[in-house]
Amino acid sequence: MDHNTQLKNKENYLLEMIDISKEFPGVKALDGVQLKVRPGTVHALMGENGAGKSTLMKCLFGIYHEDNGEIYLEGVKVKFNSAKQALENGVSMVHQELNQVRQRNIMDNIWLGRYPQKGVFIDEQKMYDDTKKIFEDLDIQLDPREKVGKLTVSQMQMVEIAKAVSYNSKVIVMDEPTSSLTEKEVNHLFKIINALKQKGVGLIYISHKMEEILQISDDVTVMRDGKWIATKPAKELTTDTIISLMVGRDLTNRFPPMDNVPGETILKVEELMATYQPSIQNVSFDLRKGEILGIAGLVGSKRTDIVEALFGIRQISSGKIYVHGKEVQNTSPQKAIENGFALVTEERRSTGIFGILDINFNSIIANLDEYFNKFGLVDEDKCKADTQWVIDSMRVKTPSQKTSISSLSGGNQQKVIIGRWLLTEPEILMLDEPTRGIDVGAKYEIYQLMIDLAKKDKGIIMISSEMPELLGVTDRILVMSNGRVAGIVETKNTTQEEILRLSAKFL
Amino acid sequence: ACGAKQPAEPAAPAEGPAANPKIGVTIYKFDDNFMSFVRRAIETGAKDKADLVLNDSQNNQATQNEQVDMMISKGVKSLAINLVDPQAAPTIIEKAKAAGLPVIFFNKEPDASALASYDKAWYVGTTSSESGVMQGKIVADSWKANPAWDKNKDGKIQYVLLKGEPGHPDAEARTKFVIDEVKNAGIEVEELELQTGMWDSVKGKELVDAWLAKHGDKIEYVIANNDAMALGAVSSLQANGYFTGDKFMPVVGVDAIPDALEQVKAGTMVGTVLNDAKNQGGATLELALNAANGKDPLEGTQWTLDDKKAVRVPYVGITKDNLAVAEEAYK
Amino acid sequence: MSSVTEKLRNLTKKDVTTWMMNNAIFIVLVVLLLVIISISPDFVSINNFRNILTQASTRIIIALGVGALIITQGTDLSAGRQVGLAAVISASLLQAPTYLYRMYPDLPAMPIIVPILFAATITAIFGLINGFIIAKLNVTPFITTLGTMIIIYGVNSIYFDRPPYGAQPIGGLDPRYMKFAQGSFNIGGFALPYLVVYAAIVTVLIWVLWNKTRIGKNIFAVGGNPEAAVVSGVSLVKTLLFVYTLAGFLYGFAGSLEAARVGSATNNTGNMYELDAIAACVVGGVSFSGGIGTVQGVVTGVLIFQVINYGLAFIGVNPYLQYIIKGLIIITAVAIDTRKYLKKK
Amino acid sequence: MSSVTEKLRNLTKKDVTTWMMNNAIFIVLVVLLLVIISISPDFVSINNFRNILTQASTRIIIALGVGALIITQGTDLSAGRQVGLAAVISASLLQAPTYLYRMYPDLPAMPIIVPILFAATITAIFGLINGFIIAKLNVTPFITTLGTMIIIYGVNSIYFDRPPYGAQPIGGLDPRYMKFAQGSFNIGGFALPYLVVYAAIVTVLIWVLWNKTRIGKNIFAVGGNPEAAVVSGVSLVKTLLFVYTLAGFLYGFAGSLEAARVGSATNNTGNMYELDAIAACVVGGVSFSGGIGTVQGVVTGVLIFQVINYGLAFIGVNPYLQYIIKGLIIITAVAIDTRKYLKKK
Ligand SMILES: Nc1ncnc2c1ncn2[C@@H]1O[C@H](COP(=O)(O)OP(=O)(O)OP(=O)(O)O)[C@@H](O)[C@H]1O
Ligand SMILES: Nc1ncnc2c1ncn2[C@@H]1O[C@H](COP(=O)(O)OP(=O)(O)OP(=O)(O)O)[C@@H](O)[C@H]1O
Ligand SMILES: OC[C@H]1O[C@@H](O)[C@H](O)[C@@H](O)[C@H]1O
Ligand SMILES: [Mg+2]
Ligand SMILES: [Mg+2]
Repeated sequence: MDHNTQLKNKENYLLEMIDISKEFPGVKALDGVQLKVRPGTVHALMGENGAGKSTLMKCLFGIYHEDNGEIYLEGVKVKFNSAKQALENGVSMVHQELNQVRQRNIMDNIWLGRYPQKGVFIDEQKMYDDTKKIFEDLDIQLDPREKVGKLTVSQMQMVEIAKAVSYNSKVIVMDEPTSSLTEKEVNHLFKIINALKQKGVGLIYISHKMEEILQISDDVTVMRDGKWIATKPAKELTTDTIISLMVGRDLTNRFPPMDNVPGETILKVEELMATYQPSIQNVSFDLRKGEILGIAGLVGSKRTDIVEALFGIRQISSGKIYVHGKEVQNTSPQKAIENGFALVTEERRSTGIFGILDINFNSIIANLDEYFNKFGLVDEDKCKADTQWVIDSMRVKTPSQKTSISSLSGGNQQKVIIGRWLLTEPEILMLDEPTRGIDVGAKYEIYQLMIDLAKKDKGIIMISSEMPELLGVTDRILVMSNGRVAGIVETKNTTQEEILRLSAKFL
Repeated sequence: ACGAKQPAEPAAPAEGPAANPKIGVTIYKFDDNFMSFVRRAIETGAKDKADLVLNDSQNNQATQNEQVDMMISKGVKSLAINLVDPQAAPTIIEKAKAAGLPVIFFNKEPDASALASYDKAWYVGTTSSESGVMQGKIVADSWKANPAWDKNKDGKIQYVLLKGEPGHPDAEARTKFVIDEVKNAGIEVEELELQTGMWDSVKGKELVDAWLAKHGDKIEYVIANNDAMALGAVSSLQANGYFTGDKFMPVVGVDAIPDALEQVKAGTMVGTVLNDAKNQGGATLELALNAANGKDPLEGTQWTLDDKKAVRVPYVGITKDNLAVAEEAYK
Repeated sequence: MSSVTEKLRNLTKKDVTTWMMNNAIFIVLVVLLLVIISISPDFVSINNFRNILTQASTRIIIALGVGALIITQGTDLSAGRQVGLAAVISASLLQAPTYLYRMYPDLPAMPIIVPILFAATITAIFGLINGFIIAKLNVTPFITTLGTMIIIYGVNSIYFDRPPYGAQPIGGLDPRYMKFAQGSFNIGGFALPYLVVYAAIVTVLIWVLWNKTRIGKNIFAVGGNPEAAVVSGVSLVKTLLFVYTLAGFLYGFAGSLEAARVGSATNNTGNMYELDAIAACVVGGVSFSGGIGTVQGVVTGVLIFQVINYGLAFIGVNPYLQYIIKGLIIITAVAIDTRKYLKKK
Repeated sequence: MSSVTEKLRNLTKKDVTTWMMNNAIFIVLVVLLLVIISISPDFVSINNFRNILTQASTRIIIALGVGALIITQGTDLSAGRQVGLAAVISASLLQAPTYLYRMYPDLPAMPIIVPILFAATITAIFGLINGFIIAKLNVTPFITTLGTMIIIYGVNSIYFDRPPYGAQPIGGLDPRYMKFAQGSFNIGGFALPYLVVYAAIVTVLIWVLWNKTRIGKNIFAVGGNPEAAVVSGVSLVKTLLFVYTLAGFLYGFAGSLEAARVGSATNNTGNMYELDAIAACVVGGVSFSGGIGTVQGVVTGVLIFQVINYGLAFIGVNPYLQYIIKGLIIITAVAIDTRKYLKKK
């Protein structure tokens, strides 16, 4: 390093992003943001949904070109024009949205863009061996020849992490790497991160899981509305101070008060059995008016299959569903909706959003019955009003109703989807990992909406992998283990340990 | 009902290129082998005498109708129309009539009643069935002259026939009349196969591949609705060892395109039928030009009209004996 | 007034660019017209204008059928053959009683709407079959309609090519039927062709369908994300069945018009019309990836093609050269139009 | 031995079903053959077998070109016209010196590989242009290749249709050239056509390319998830340019073979071949949504089409009926094949 860069780089930052600005049509996504990462540290990047975290990282990685600002890597000014350049210069990234070629196998994905060759041919053996070795180092038990499409979401995410690590980069960006990981895998990831720190790697870590941030980060940068707010050592911060920096106000409680009162039974499920196994077996439970029922379990315990079966997406071979004591046949989502059900699915991209369509369309689509006059023609005003309700009540950050949903930040997309189902005023609202990728402020709002709905005598089912959330906003928790109900516990009287114990009951 | 001058104007003084009348021409399909020669003959005839507005109807009658509308709008003085679909003549005549324009149909013959319905409509062409008849004559004559071709000695011709596009007037007429003519000559026939090769060499070749595999030397004659398919057949036969030693198969086509003439010369085709492009094109232009200039269509030409207001240019059957006649057509 | 000028003054260059980007395809159409006019000033005539609109009419009807199913991520190679089938059916049932070579010599004259509706019903049934194979048997639209394309051609040919007259173009159409397609309203000396009126009516109806009705929303939902649509309670099967059936009906109507417009029909009528229709849709901004498309776009797409065809022939470009120019224009038009979707980096 | 029988005994019904599902398309082919043979037992002959393989040869080469670009979510409507262009170029440069109606009367005889390579280079350049428009100007493959399809046809027609002989099939080919396509190796009395050998070589090379090389893997990645490919440092542009250029080259080679195989070429040679090629790919399991496809599948797809065409003609089915049967078989084959992708929920 020459004298000049020495001077500029007094504190020996590994990466400096200075005064970065970026505008999209109608949105100033980044406005003079800065980020400075020291080698051998984890730098948490925090902010509400739509604050600009992913955009900032995409500017670093050459996917977007910033309108303004400078980037220094080890004191040298850089400007990557493509991901390829970023990767070649020691920056790798775990993307927020899974970016994998699902039709291909694991090792094809890991070495994509840098296949080892022997002459003109691909050196498959080397690919295999190297993948094996990386997996061993990282303690991942997967066959490199397995097709990626066959993996569970969490396994895919681990593969993505392994891939990012395998570049031996100086800077590794992780944009919500744990959104689909189990506790065990998260701990595993932290071990990997610590090892990387020892090697002097700088990690940029984006997550909405507060507990993680304080556990592993050294520095924290907070952004709000595309602006840099603060950068502080993690030691000096508490969850609450981070939240108030992010939200711009104090948010003392993570969960709103549970003032809903469960009443009589609204939904009764008896011995539900899925046609295509492995899946759910003999699932029985009931749900009361005004009740929030959590579903807990390990990944792969078939929690999702329960709501899919109830919603007519998954075929059932036997079992009965009663709503208000009357048996219903939910053979298709349409029937389920008619019978008062709603489902916020787990995979936003594939089964949630209509990417190219606008917020207005995305808001009203499940509630079409409401928008047609006696001539069968659409009532645009009502559509607009309801969409506005979604935007306002969910605090969706968007320039207008006509914005296509795919240009919203991930968290804001999720809010629109939840809003969509709230519009249908369901009797029974089912949410599958509804707060995945959602910031603390918005989580609070979603919890509040759930409770409000419960107070209107609706029944709510929430699948979640986040223990605090399950314990914080449910009345009872159904624990799944290997496709079967391991038990149903009263939230007030249970503990994390009991739930974990039940989760393992049928393994 | 449009911008064109209603009454046919008195003959324009035919001096200087500026005074050349515009003549609208449509060709049913520009890249049709045969029609490309007709087109050339028209273009040659028009030199210094007329401004041609040439159109490719792309084998679509709707497209052709649209082109006629366009040409009328553009102010042509007469129309020369190579119909895609002969039944569509009344519609074209309606359009011409409304604009007061004379129309010469050529190569594809409209109904006599359609021609009769408009005093300024004429036809230049052949008699569609004639090509089939002439092809039949070649088949019958050659069969009689070569008793050895009756391989199974049953006195019948076991033939396979490559048909053009189904529904195409030429294909239908040729398929029917070639066989009728052979029968008229007192020869018994047996159809081994009849399939459509869509005027296409590749399809012709592949059909004959299959037929040879199926029937082998049971086939005694290959009849094709046009030369392109006949050439495909020859190619297949060659690949199957024909035309070497004493392995032989008679093949006939229609059109007398140069490549076919070469085959006739080489003995790999028995014959073909010349569609006289030069004269069809020449006559079409002469009539259209006269009509455009408000003269009698036949004025100063060698042609005569038959009772259907048609000028008939004869087909000529071509075998080794009269190859020169066909070769002349390409000079 | 002053506010308008003020607004104009406030227009930044960026606004203008954005406006131009969003309306690229209309601009292309205008530029195309200007170029043609500058080469051949007598192109500017009521007559040419009417010709182009009339010629575009049946094509617009077909393209609007195809458009909706492209929006659902579909395609329809059988469109042209369906047009042909309907043309042959209608023509065969509507030959003038005085005509000598009738397919059904003893068929009494019917109200012309009867055979036309009959033909459209037949093609609607073929459309329904397409929809069924796609929605229920999960065969891709490309293969399904490739299959039905050749099947329908076979069926049509068998119907068409039979005794007594064999494969003969079906002509001698009933004058009422001819008038139905070739006639025009006389409005103060201006002749407004019926065909243009039919196309206008169909355009308005389809616009309402796409934009103002429930099925319209469903079509866009299914095209935008089929899985999400199902989860949102939209029936994929019903939507697809509807879209393909309606398309079949429109092809059928267009086919009946086509026969009467041309004055005859053969089993080859309509051949390759699907390619024109699909291309017009795509040029008009309908996206193969589904969920995107407007009626205005489709109509503009058809008009662009028609202006190219008519205009190039009008200025008297050599037909082969016309192909080259036409290809270049199509690519250029779409390349310009595509700018608006390009993600800013 | 006993272990085999044991294994067989252990095969559950499910295993068999799974195996059948995964190999549905080969099973369709076999069933098809069995049906044809049961109708016409003399179908079983070396001759028929050779004919089918020979006829499939050029089509396989074309389909392998198209296949790769469908894997990248592309399509190529210009394929057939490129075949035609190469056929005309090669034929025009390889007419026998003794032939009367030569396009270039004074052209000396060349080593036949020169014009063939020249023709393939020209089509490779057109392929490159396709790739450039798609990758750089972001025009959809459908519109791009629709445009170049008509452009290439126009270019070819202008080249083809000119004095002195006009739009004449280019015949009288050099015997060496004819032999190049029509000849065969004699292996112990069995004639193995050169064409089959060429197709086999191309198949092997393409197999290696798709499965064993970097560019091959990139093709699948770009098709499977373009965004993932880009963020992993794969160049979309380079991959697409390569795929379309290679396709052009293959079409060119096939076109030169086609002219010599048939013995002549016109500007209409190759017309609509793209439809056959695309259909064969899709029947063979290549997916329009990208990222999926195998060389075996493509070859099987072509063979299925060829067996249908040849077989139906061989049994002597009425041509119109052939269309119907062919359409039904295509849809059925794909409907069966699609079962394996259906998610069971
Ligand atoms: N391609 C794009 N086009 C238009 N707007 C965009 C685009 N990408 C991002 N934005 C906008 O930029 C802003 C920042 O988005 P970004 O994805 O960076 O947020 P984030 O902080 O990562 O949020 P989350 O926590 O929800 O992932 C948002 O308002 C978003 O709508
Ligand atoms: N054994 C497996 N093989 C393949 N995919 C699996 C397997 N187990 C789970 N998955 C996939 O992982 C995802 C979640 O699994 P599943 O639905 O079985 O469990 P879950 O407990 O409901 O998960 P979640 O907590 O994420 O809702 C689904 O997409 C499922 O298809
Ligand atoms: O329509 C096309 C056909 O037209 C015929 O008149 C000609 O003889 C055939 O060779 C073929 O060109
Ligand atoms: Mg983000
Ligand atoms: Mg005999």
